Amino acid sequence: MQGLADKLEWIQLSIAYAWPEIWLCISVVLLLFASLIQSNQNKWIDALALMAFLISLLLSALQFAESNTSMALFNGMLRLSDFSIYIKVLIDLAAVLTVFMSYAQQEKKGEYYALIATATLGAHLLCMSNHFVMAFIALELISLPSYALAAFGFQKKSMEAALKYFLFGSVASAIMLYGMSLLYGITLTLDFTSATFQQAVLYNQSYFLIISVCMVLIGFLFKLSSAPAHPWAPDVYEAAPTPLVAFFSVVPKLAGLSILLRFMQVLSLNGAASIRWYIIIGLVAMLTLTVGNFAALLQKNPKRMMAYSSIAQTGFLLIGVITLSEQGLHFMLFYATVFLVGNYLVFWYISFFEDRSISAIEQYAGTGKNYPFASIMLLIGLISLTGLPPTAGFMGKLFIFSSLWSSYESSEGMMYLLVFIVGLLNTVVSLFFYLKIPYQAFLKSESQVLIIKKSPLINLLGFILVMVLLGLFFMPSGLMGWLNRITFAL
Amino acid sequence: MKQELMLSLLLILVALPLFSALLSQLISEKYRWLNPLLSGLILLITTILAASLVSTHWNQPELLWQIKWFELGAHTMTAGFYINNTTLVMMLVVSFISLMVHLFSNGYMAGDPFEKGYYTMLGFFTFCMLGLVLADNLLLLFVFWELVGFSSYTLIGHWREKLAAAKAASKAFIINRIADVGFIAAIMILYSQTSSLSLTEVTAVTDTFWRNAAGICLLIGVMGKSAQFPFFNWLPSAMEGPTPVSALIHAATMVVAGIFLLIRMFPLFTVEVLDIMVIVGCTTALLGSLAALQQFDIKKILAYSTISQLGLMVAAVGTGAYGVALLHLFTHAFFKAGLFLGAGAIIHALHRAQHAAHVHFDVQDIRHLGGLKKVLPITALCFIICSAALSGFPLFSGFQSKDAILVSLFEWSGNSWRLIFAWSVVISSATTIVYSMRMVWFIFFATPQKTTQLTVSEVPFLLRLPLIVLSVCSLWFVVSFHPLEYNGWLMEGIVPAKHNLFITWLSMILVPSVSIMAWWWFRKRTLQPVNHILQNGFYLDHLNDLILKKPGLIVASKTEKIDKRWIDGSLHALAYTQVTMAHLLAWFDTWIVDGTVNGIAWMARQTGALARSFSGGKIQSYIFWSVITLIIFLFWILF
Amino acid sequence: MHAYLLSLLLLIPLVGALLMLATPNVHRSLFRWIALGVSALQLIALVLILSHYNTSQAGLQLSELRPWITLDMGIWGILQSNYFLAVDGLSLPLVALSVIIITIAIISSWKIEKSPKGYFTLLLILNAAVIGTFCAQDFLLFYLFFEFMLLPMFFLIGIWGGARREYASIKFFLYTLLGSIFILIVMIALYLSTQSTGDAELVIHSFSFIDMQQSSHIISNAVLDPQNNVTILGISARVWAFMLLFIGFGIKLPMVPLHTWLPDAHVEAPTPISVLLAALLLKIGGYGLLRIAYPIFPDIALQLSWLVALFGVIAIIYGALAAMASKDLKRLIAYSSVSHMGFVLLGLASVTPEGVAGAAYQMISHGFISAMLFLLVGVLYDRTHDRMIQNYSGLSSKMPVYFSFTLLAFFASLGLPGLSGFMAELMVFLGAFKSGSTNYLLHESFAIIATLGLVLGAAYYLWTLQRMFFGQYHVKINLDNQLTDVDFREKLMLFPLAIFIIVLGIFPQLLLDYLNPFADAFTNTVIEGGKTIKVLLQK
Amino acid sequence: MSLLNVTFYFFYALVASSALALLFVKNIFHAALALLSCLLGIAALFILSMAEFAGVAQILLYAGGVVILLIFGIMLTNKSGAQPIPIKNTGLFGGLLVGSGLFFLLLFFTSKALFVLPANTNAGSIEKIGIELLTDYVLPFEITGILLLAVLAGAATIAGYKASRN
Amino acid sequence: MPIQPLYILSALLLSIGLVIVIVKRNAIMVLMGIELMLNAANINLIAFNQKVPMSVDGQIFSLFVMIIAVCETAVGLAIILQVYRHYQTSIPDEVNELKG
Repeated sequence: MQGLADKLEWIQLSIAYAWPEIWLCISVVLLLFASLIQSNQNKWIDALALMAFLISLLLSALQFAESNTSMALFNGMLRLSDFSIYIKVLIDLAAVLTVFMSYAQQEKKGEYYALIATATLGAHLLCMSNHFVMAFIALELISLPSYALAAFGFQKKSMEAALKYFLFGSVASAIMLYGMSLLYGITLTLDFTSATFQQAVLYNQSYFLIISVCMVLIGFLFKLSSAPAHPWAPDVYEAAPTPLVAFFSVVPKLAGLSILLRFMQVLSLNGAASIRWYIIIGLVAMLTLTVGNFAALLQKNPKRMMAYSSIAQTGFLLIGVITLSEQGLHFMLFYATVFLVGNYLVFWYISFFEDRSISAIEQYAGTGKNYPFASIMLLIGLISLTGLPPTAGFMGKLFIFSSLWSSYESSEGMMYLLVFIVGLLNTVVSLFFYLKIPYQAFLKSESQVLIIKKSPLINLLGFILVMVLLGLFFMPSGLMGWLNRITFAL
Repeated sequence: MKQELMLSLLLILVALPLFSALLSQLISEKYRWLNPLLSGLILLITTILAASLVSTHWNQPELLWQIKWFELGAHTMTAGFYINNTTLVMMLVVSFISLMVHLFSNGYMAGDPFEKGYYTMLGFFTFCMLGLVLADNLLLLFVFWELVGFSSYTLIGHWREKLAAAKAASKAFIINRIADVGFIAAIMILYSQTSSLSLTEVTAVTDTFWRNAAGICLLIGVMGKSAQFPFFNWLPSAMEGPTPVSALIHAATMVVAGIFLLIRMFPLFTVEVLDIMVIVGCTTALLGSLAALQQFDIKKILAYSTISQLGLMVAAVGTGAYGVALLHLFTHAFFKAGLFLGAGAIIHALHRAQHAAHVHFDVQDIRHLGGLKKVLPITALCFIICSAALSGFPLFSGFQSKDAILVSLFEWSGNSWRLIFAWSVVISSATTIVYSMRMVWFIFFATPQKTTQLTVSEVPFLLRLPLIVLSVCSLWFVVSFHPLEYNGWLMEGIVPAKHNLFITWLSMILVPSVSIMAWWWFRKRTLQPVNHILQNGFYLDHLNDLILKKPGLIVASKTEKIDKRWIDGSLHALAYTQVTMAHLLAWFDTWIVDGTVNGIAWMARQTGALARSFSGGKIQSYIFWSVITLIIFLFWILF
Repeated sequence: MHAYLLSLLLLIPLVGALLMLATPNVHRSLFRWIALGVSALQLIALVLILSHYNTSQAGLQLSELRPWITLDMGIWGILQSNYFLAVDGLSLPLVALSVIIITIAIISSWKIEKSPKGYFTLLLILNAAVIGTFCAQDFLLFYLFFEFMLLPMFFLIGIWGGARREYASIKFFLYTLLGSIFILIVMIALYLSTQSTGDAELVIHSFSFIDMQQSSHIISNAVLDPQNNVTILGISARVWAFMLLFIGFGIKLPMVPLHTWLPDAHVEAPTPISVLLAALLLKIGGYGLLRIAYPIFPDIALQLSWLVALFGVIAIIYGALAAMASKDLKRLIAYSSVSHMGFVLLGLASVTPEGVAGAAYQMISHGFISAMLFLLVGVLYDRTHDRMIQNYSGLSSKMPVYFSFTLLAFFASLGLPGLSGFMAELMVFLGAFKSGSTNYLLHESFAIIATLGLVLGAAYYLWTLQRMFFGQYHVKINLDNQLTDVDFREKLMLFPLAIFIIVLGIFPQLLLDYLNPFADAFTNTVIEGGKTIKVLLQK
Repeated sequence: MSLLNVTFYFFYALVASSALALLFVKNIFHAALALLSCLLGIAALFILSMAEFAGVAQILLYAGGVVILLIFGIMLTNKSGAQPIPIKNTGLFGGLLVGSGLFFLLLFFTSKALFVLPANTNAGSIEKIGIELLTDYVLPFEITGILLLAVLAGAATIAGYKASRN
Repeated sequence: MPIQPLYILSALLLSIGLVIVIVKRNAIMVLMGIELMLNAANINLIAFNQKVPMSVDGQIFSLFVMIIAVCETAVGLAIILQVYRHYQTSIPDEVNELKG
């Protein structure tokens, strides 16, 4: 019985630390209630959703301030560390931006926001989870609402996209689950950060372990939409409404990245593992980079192109996982932040142009003259994703490549050099397709008449995002100083 | 004090022609007629100054005055004046001939639309020539050397509408440029050996290989400028320019700059280089005079005669007696300028007559002329005096300098294989007499051909004055008072040459007899072309085109193609590979991913499914392909 | 007092650009005057800088050092990059050249109608980027400005260019980006293996060129440390780094195999842009080699000098031949620029004071000459929109003033003494030849073959002059009427350039006062650097 | 062989055969029934291996919930004409290839140590599951509640969405 | 019960589930395939749980899996219904509006 008392007391303690998650649950319920009494054109639901996500952002940010030690919550289910708090802040930021973007969403606004809140909750939990059960449930908590959200376009092709996403997602999670059960068989414990798990893995450096780990990885890579599990992304991105596409391209990726990172840290047993996992992740990263960049060359639809570009960006994020050194991860977080801002800026303006019935890349011809401010902002966003100097994208790429070079220098592994070169070549190739839209916008004269709709609010927010991008370039030490305080203890 | 005065005089002397050039540019259209007079006056002052400098400073010790021009690496390049007897002689020749030409062109060029440009470039040319003569270091000399080439380019191409003039001008400049590569090579060698370019130190090259190399390169540079054997085809075509220009540039000053350079750099040359110099000189002399025999255009005859006289001078320097070369240069300047101005006067007179009679035929072709003796008495007299000097009649300056050259050549050959060259010079001087007699006969004494229809009147006094002065200067007393003695005031200043009474007497007898024979020969003949090779100057032009121009153009178009096809092609291929790679991936996507790979056994039954499943959006094949990649990945790692 | 001058020079155009963006689009003529005002201010700043710079003292002057990024990278030490602007014998003349050329370019773009607001803003950004590249002494700052030039140039050619402008602008953009990726690799490798004067255990990775040049500042077991000669695929890492830098900057200074973007970019770019492209952007390639590649890898530079010289000579001959065969006047001038930049490579490779001073001199003189040449083509193109040589003949009688300017420009370009072209080429020849007998880097034959370039140059220039300006006046029927002579605005541009060309030809010491200290310092660093590293290797 | 082994292998065979049947059945209803029998067999196996609660939950949730849902789905989507359209296969070969590859992979590399059974396999009790659920696994438990709520609400909106004619 | 046969059964179920998902041309069948794969994992969990009789992690995990399976089926059916309404077919392969 004594154990029981400790456990209950531990739960009470950890509830105090789980406020952002609890608030999200409350907001899900609130939003569902709101969806019951909603009529069509009422803005108060947007305000409610915005308030919900802002408070959750506030709560997670507050958490960042006070504790810098990492502590296990709910009997080892979750681990609240600076790293996961930072990721949670990013996720909430993404959610807030998504709410801003979805002012155009007419039908079913209540359910729409409820599902987004659930997915955010799932992302919060995934990046903190220590335990297979928790990880699986958090993953499903993100995926299932996303399948439903993918269908929120309510046209023919969004249904098809939802079906694709659902089938692919459920198969991936089934395989991941099977992998987890195999790992349970090997280590007989579900808490993968515990000592018994690490002991068992240490003694079991066998092929079987590789198979089971790879099956588990399939689940995480599906969430990251990286190479082997990426085909779903272009179709879903093309069909789903743009705010959601932005949400899908960032939030599940960040959560998947953190769980993958945590899992890899465990498996590497800080250097003791005889299986060199970084080679597997390296190969995945290279495959992702190449597929993402080359496939994007031929795309006609901006959203589909952005799908492949976000796949390529995942490749760069995976590089952070390969280096696994403290500093490499700080740079990965920097790159993730820049990617988030850049991605949202570009999607922001793709939806801006979509409202003006400009959906294919050819139709962007001449927008440079008609919407000078918007196309310049879009241009800066795309430049940041390519990684040209005036924008923070360059700083991110510089850090990623220098961390690769340092790890190559310290460990002489040829894989680092290979990834270094593939990464660089892909930066050049990425220029080909990132410049497609500005090329049409500025260099071509317009083919069809463009309706001019002034929208100061959108431009204002776009301007803020651009300022963040430029600011991060000129003063990276501000953010990096903050990031450097993050520790990655398990 | 005397030095400062000397220095300031020198500065004024050099600056005056430049001042005249600027002046003629600045004079407004209204006072156009004032331009020639002013520039003539300025040139007169320069000549007086030069004469006074020569008289005061003759046989004085060398004067060297330098200022810092620029520093390069460890060495500072200087710019300044270096005066010795040779430079004084050259300075006098240049300013005097330039004065004569200015006076002559005053009348000759009256009414020419680009007269302003003409006088500017003439002034600029004289300035550069003086600068070249007085330069103290090789670099400054080279700068003026090229500027002289540039001004000859502009002057040859003076009549811009005549495309032939433009072609001749660019040919002249390019050939000079090819030779100047040799000059630059010499500068580079000397700089790297002695790390300084001032004329005094530059000859102190110790390494024999480099000394020879520098000598030969310098010789190539000179051969270009002074129209020696392989490079002389630009001079005859340079006759497209106005005649006074040919008189000044292509007779007296520019072409002799090369000889001056050889004299100035004489200590540098080793024996082998001097021998080569003689060989080159003699061949040019022989070829020049032979070609002159077959020409019909007065100016072309004079051009080829200049080439052969230049060959003589180069040979003279080669034999070691550079003083004799300077003497011949001195005398040749006067009578050749006289001949050219005479030809100019004839052309001018006939042009005026043609305008009056509205008859058109090529004035310069001697086959059309004849019997001008009666109509242009004074021009005829001067022309005959100068051509007598050219062919080396006794009592004329030509005899003394040519005799000196013959003596030095025979001294130099000393009954070895070198005798051939000595005798070749004798033959070339004989042919000189023949072609000058031919020219004089057919212009003045032969029965008039086409000139009968014209009423030709004597040229105005302003054109005749330089003629008279020049013909007076080609008499014997210019060299020394004793008609047979060539060691006059000039030779005393430089280096007195030896005597060989036998050769002097021999030539004394030979020259008049050969001229009478020629006179007799031409009395009955009318002119027909005899030998094509000589006629077209040994087809050097065509050879030049064949070896240099055509292959150059072919290679050039090849490089253009290389640029277009290879490099651009490879770049496009690179770009296409990227796009093809993308297509490949897309093809791979649509063909393999969507058409699920069926076993051959099943292929027949499944074709329906395969056809329908081409659609891009096939979900199951997505899942299939992800899992298959995972399995292949695991197989690859495990085995 | 002079601590802020260089930043001022950079800030003026950026402030001007912002001002330009702020002014509404309605009064179109205002933009030209703002741009002109900016360039006037820059000229004043330049005068101030020149007055503060004392030529006797070699090394960096007017330097401004402000910390920009200090990043704690955990076990890898601290990443330190600071906003470090300074000018020395090489940078100052290039900065002066840029300010002058930009003023002229602004005057020459007086008649741009197509959205002047965008045009002049991009021009001012380009202006700031170019000057920044020449002043930056910190590799990251240099790379920032280096890449910062790409986009404005891409849009300037792309939007305001000629017929095939998209192709040309994309080709330009990709070539230069590929080059800059190579430079990025070396930058990362370099900054991770150089430390500023931090003590042993706290390694401060620094980006500044000065630290990178001293071999004492190389971190002991870094990849680029000569002692533990790391080899990648068989070739030592340092050689890889030097070759990558050489190719990266070779693309910018068009080296022959990598030059095909230049003719297209020039043919399609509007006149003021091709003036900027030829006069300034090509110099950055040469400047990069002189500032980064040679001093930082002296041992490899000495080893591979013959290769650099070989590429130089090939560029000279190839450029001249290709120019001879081109039918379009602008293409001819573009190829002649390739040939002239070959001299820069040759002078640089000789690593003798004369050669290096000659290379720098050539960069400045080519700046003025090519600017004048492109302006002259612009004059013709503005009137008749046709650049084919065979469509004109006998222009000298119709446009005499234009003829005299072209005569001066053509002869300066083919190296007539008394004009700046010859002076630079002479120094390069003397340096290249002398290196055969002093530091045994280049064989004498390199210099001799290079002199061939002079002859070829004379050939194609005189041939063009002969075809276009001499002979009977006849122009293709429809072009005839607009052929008026040079107007005041064009004279205002051409006259100062002509003055500069003549003055630099007659009094080279004005420029050599700046270049000589740099050349001597450069040769010492490279030769001594090579020796110390050789000594290190023996140990 | 003890009675226990016999029942174990009986259900074992039942599950295997119904799974294979699922693969080859043509009619969608038969497929549903095969799935039902497979799930029930699995529930029995659970009970046999001392996981009674899991077995009961399996019967309730899977057999009761999921299969019923599937049958509803079949009826709603298959009503074209009287009898349901036959299920056709696509790319059978590829699927089989993948399945056998995976099967081979999973079997070939298993080490014996994985399958050793401890001596006393005394029965775990439902009471222990109850305690665990509300102490260690309290967070997943609550979160699953939220998941069910949100997801089912979402599913409802999608399913019930009628294109509002605006 | 002996773990070896149970493990083999779960591997078999997983493979069959995967084959069904890839091969079958009916969305509902694919759902069934997914159910099979999830059950395979459950079998594994329960089987391996026997090795540590004191702890019941495996069983609890399988409980959660079942709940998730229900949710998945619900969402899956909702989507398939909508697809059916739009495309009048539930054969996933004919649903190919999105290309490229």
